[in-house]
Amino acid sequence: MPESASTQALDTFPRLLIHHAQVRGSRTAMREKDLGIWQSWTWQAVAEEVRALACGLAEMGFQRGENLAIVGDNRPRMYMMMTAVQCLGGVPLPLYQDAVASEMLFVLLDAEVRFVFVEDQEQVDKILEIQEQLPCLEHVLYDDPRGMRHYTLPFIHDIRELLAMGRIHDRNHPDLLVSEVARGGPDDVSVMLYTSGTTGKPKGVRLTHHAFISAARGGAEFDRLTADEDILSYLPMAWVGDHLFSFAQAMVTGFTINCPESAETVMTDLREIGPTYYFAPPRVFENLLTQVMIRMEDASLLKQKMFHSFMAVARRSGAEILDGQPVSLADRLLYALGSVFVYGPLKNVLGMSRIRVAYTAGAAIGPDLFRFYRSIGINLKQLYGQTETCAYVCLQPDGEIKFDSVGKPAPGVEVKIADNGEILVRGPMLLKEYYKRPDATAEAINADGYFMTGDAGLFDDDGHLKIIDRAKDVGKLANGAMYAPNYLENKLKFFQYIKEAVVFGDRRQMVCAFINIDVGAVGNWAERRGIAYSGYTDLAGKEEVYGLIQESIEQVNAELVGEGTLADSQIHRFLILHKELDPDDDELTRTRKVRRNFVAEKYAVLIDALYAGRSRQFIETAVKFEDGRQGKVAADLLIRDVKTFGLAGRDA
Amino acid sequence: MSRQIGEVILDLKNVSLSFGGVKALTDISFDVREHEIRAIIGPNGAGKSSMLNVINGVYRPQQGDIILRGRRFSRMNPYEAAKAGISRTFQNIALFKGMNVIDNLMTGRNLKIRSNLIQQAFWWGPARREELAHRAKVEEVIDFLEIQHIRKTPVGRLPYGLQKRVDLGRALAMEPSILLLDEPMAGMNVEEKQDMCRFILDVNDQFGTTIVLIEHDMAVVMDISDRVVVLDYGKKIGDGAPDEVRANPEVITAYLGASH
Amino acid sequence: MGFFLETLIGGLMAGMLYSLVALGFVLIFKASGVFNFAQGAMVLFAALAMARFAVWIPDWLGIGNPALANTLAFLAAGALMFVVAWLIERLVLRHLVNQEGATLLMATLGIAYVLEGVGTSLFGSDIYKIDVGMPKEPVMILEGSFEGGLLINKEDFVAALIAAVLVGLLALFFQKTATGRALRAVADDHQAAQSIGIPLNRIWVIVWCVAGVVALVAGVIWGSKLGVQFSLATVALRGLPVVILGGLTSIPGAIIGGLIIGVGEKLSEVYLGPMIGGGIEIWFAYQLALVFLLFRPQGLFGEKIIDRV
Amino acid sequence: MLYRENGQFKTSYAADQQIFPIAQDRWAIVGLLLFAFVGIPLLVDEYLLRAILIPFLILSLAALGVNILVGFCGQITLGAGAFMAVGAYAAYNFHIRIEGLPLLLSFLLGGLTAAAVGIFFGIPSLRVRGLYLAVATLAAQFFTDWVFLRVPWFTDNASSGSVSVSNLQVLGWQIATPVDKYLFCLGWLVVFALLAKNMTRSAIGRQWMAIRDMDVAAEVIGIRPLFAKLSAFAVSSFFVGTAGTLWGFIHLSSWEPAAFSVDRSFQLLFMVIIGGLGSIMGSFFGAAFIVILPIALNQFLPAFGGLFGVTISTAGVSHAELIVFGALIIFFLIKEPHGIARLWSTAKEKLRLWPFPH
Repeated sequence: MPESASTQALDTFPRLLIHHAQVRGSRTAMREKDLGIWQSWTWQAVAEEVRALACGLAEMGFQRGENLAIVGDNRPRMYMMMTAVQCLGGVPLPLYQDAVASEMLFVLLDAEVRFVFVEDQEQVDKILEIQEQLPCLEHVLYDDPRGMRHYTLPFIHDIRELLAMGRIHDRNHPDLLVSEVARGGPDDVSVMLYTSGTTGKPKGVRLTHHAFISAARGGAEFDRLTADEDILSYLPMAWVGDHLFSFAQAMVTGFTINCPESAETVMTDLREIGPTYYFAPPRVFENLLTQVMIRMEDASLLKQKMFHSFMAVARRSGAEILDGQPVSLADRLLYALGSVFVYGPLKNVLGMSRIRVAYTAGAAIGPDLFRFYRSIGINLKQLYGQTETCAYVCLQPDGEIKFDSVGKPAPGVEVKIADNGEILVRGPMLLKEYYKRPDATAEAINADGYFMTGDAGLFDDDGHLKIIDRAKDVGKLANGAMYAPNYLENKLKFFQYIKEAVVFGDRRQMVCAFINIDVGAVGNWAERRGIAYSGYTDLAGKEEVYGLIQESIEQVNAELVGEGTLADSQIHRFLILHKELDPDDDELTRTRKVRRNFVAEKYAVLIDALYAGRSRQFIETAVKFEDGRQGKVAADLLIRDVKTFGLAGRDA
Repeated sequence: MSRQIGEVILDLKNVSLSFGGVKALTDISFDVREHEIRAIIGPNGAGKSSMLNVINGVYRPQQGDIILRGRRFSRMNPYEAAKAGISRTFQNIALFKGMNVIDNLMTGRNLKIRSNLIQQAFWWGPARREELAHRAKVEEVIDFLEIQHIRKTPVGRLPYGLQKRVDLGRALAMEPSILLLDEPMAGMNVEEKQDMCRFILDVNDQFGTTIVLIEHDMAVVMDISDRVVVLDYGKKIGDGAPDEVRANPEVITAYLGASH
Repeated sequence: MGFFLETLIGGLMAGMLYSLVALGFVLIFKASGVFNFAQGAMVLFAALAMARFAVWIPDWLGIGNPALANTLAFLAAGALMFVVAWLIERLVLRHLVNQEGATLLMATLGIAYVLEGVGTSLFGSDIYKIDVGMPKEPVMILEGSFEGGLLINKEDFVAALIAAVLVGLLALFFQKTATGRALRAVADDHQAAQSIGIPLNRIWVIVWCVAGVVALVAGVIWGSKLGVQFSLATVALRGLPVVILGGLTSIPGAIIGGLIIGVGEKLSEVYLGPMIGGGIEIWFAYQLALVFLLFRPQGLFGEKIIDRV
Repeated sequence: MLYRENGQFKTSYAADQQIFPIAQDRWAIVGLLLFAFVGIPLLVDEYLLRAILIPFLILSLAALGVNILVGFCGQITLGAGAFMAVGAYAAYNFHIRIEGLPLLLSFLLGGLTAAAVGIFFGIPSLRVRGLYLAVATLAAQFFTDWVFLRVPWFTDNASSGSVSVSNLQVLGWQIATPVDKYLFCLGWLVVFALLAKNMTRSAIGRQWMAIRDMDVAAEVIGIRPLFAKLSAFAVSSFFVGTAGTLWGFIHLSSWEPAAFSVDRSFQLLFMVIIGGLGSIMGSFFGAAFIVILPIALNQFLPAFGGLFGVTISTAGVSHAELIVFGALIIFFLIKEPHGIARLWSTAKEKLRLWPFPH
């Protein structure tokens, strides 16, 4: 890359790349497991290839400011293409590689894409499927030539052609790229990411170099990331999280990104690389944990005993030791022993031995799950952010980890809570605009430059932000206190015995709840106690089960007391539904989200019973069985009062 | 399709084979053209496998000639065949159970090894360089057959379908010009069969490899092969493009006869 | 000339004994595909038992009559061999079904060690005599036809006779009796035999019992010739080339092979030996076998092996 | 449990194909060698060296050779002892007949002679398999037994082939004390073990294993059985032969053909069976096992018998030894055909997967 460019400030990604190519040119920038070994690219090599790509694009008439769609698994060349596009002042637009053609159609049209860079034959076929409907589409470039021999269509090119073309072009116009990079500025858009809006069409979020660089830099300083980190890049490139961790932060700090060989081999590749910096959504951690437990099942009794006893030790003191809090000497010794026999090896087989910092985000993570990883000595933390904020709003500082908060506002970010409880953020990392949607942009960013996250939350006494709900779902109790149903429901659902919960309370005196028990967990519990039952309905009706659930709810209440304005949301009465909420009965969405209003109507009688203070209520409901037959479930439901805390007088 | 069928490269003339009086093949003649996919079909015991075994010299026919690229072999032997660029897979997989996938494929590179025993014993310059170079080649095959995840698994532990794939892999590692496939899809489920078909076509298409295959599954054969030979009780009863063969009454009866 | 004939006959007689040992091999190999290296150990074991029982039993029962004592001892030893056979099938063969020849061979090596160990620790490891009253003194025959006639060792003669009889009996047993036919069936094809309801395990026990008896007889004869001592175990090694020569699966092969080797050894010993230092019987037999291997791997009478793909 | 493999990723085939790809293993082996070369000479007394360690080293070498033939190439041999004998006597002849021939050289020449003989007796393997081959190798055994017993020329007219050597020097190093002998054998073994490993992990090794696992398929992919088998015989005999020279020159320093009898052949075969067919490691395990077992029995059996008031004579012990050997062979063939080496590698796998069972 052009030397002269490096004299400019490091405020765009191309300039950062040039910088790394100079200061750590021979260090590894990217690895990809391919043909059995980890093929590596030095920063120098990356710079060279990016240059060739960029020149090739220029040769093909790629214009400053236009969008180039990128579709495929995490591959080095895909990341390089992003920078190449940025060099020419274009906007890379990564798409979800698993989207079907029709889903891509909207985005490709909306972004008026002329150039698409795809990974392989599979993606090319998708594009060809919708090609007629894409008037602007001019060029399809592919990375993996496998099976492409017979794609003779003139607008389909092997990326190698582009590279070759680029090298020639570069020889003829050696200073083109220098000037192009020079023309670019920090406030240019560096990437466009589409958000799958819960309502309406997806919106293209336009984020600037400045935004992503400051977000990346902030995070990197916050966690003292160095150029020696290794990260495994396996999450969709179209996801803001991957773009921040695998692209922006790598570019800022100069650490190495590692691309797995294939979807099947991620676990092995993870073990081999042993990343020092790791990012995954909660479900990944959850699956890992389940696997651990399942695999331990088959272990010899002795081993299991050892495992569980040491895990008990970890639960007791692991997290504290990690946070450097005082722990009894005995426990310290036990823990040391444990790390030899269990935690160490376990981390090794999970590929987490070398992790310094691990983050999770994107959804609420269960306290037990979270605690498990921390207790075996993995510094797992939560962060909070959206696509619109470069996934950068709040971070959990080392040593101040709370299971139910997302940490403190990150460096350079202002966070405030609107009086309707909505979280507002301001800072350099905000989006520039929604693509071609000034209306949406205006809606999202208020007069004094705050972005409205649409999430409701509150700060606890230590200044940690706690996300409680989607702002639009937040209501008020009759006494005006904030009422956040999803928050309560999540709290309930973290108990293994509770599968689903629906709470009511908006504009009401008190909060009441429907509960769905988890047949598996409660079933085991019942068997252990020798309680016979014939099925869900029967089990759900048992006094003992009510007792069990009641305990859980009271625990929730106890927690709520400590949570300021939410104290009023303590659950006063509950019942256990006689049937499981079911998508087939339209009670849940296909993604298993509760349809609150539908449920409210369907079970109006029960709600009345709850608030009328009755202690039993008969109900009969129609159900669809798997085979589509209609049927009826009838039951005479118990209703229980629950102990509430602190605030006297309102106990039912 | 970009590939075009070329000249005859393998020509069998009046081949007869018998085991201690039992006639396995009687006076069979057919040819194989370059780049084509040539199928040999026939009911059980029709002598299909024997045919392949004659082609690459595992069995020695009592009469008949094998003419390979104009060179005449009255009795081929496996080593000669291999050197002449013929490789094959086996009906009842004949992998090297004691080795993992990589090593099995590496054996396929054997003919291309130049270094000698001493050099290998000392893991010395040429030997070492060769090992690495051939490993790279083998990895390409692994990639081609999409068996990365079992690279280092001992073949004994693999499920049947994958073993078949490795068997093919070993044959491919030889970079053959003629590939003999002995019931490549026997005992596979539908989707395994589809994969295998894809691989066979890809091989033929990308490397221009000539393919002679034996297969039970008529549907598959008719789909992928350019020309078909039909054997029955060691005699040739049909030869030609799939459609002709399908129409051939003798063939039909043979199959009906075989299928009760 | 006379001398030549003498050596020839001597060889034939020795050969008869080889055939006997070889027969042990062939029986077991036919029926269970096992190449029984323990045959020699069995001979030793049987001989030891015989020798000791012949001494102990009279003491216990206070029998004076040597003939009776010997008979009883022989029966006892026979019974013991049956037990051994049964144990071998139970503890070893059963667990090694369908293993390749080499594995089984090594297993029988193990058996051989165990037998030798047990035998010697049960019966002691000194040299014992077996006296079944075989005539010792040599006889002259055919004095008419040559001057000097032929000097024949009677003992050898008797021994050869017994061997011949036993061989004949076994041949009959194989051809005529139901069990014999079952045995042949098994030998030809295990699976098939099993499918038509021939109980493999029982067959094996039987074969090993028969082999045990053969071993016993061989043991008695050799024992009374050379005395019972550890070296008896090596007669197996003597028998080996015989079966290679005769073919592992053929009873006549074993017999003819035995004779050829016997004669070959004697002649070579007498005519070649002096030239190159003597003591060449053993390896001569083996080289003979080796040459055979190269030109006719399946032996004189064995079936040809075709390996199909 | 002890393994921490995260971050040990391979960026080149060279790194991926090294003998010990896992760092922890590399450290372990380095430590082991240090101990063997430095620690043991300091700690161990003469008896231990003479009675256990030196025999162990030499027999390991022989076992390596046998394993190459039996374990890797699947050609069974009952004549290993013969090749030890050939090695020893050949080296002896070079030693005494050629003035001033360096000892190392005569050792190697001994090995080469053994290799030549090995090739000769391996020829039948081209026609026959399994037990037939065993017979052929036995032929070698008996033939050599006889030759060195009866043909005076080979033994420099020594009566009944008993010969002896004295004041051995290697590159000016006087090999006199047990420690010298131990170190010499150790060094020799390390080098040869490395050679063996290299062969088994490169083309030639794969040829052997291919022949072993599926000879028809091997031929079809262009492996010449002739070359594969004979090379296995040659290399194997070379190893065994040199082991023979060490056994004669270094360990016994005066010996007769009986030192390499058929029993030795069986012993070596047992080593590879018990130790692990087709495993370099296994050869060492097997050798160690078979060297130590008798001594252990000698130590413990009498004591053990004592517990029950039974007195076990030395004869009794040697009988017991036979029984135990035989039983072990059978046990391993039935229960663990891949011998101790397999147990070892499963244990290792378990450690790597710890705390998971699989």
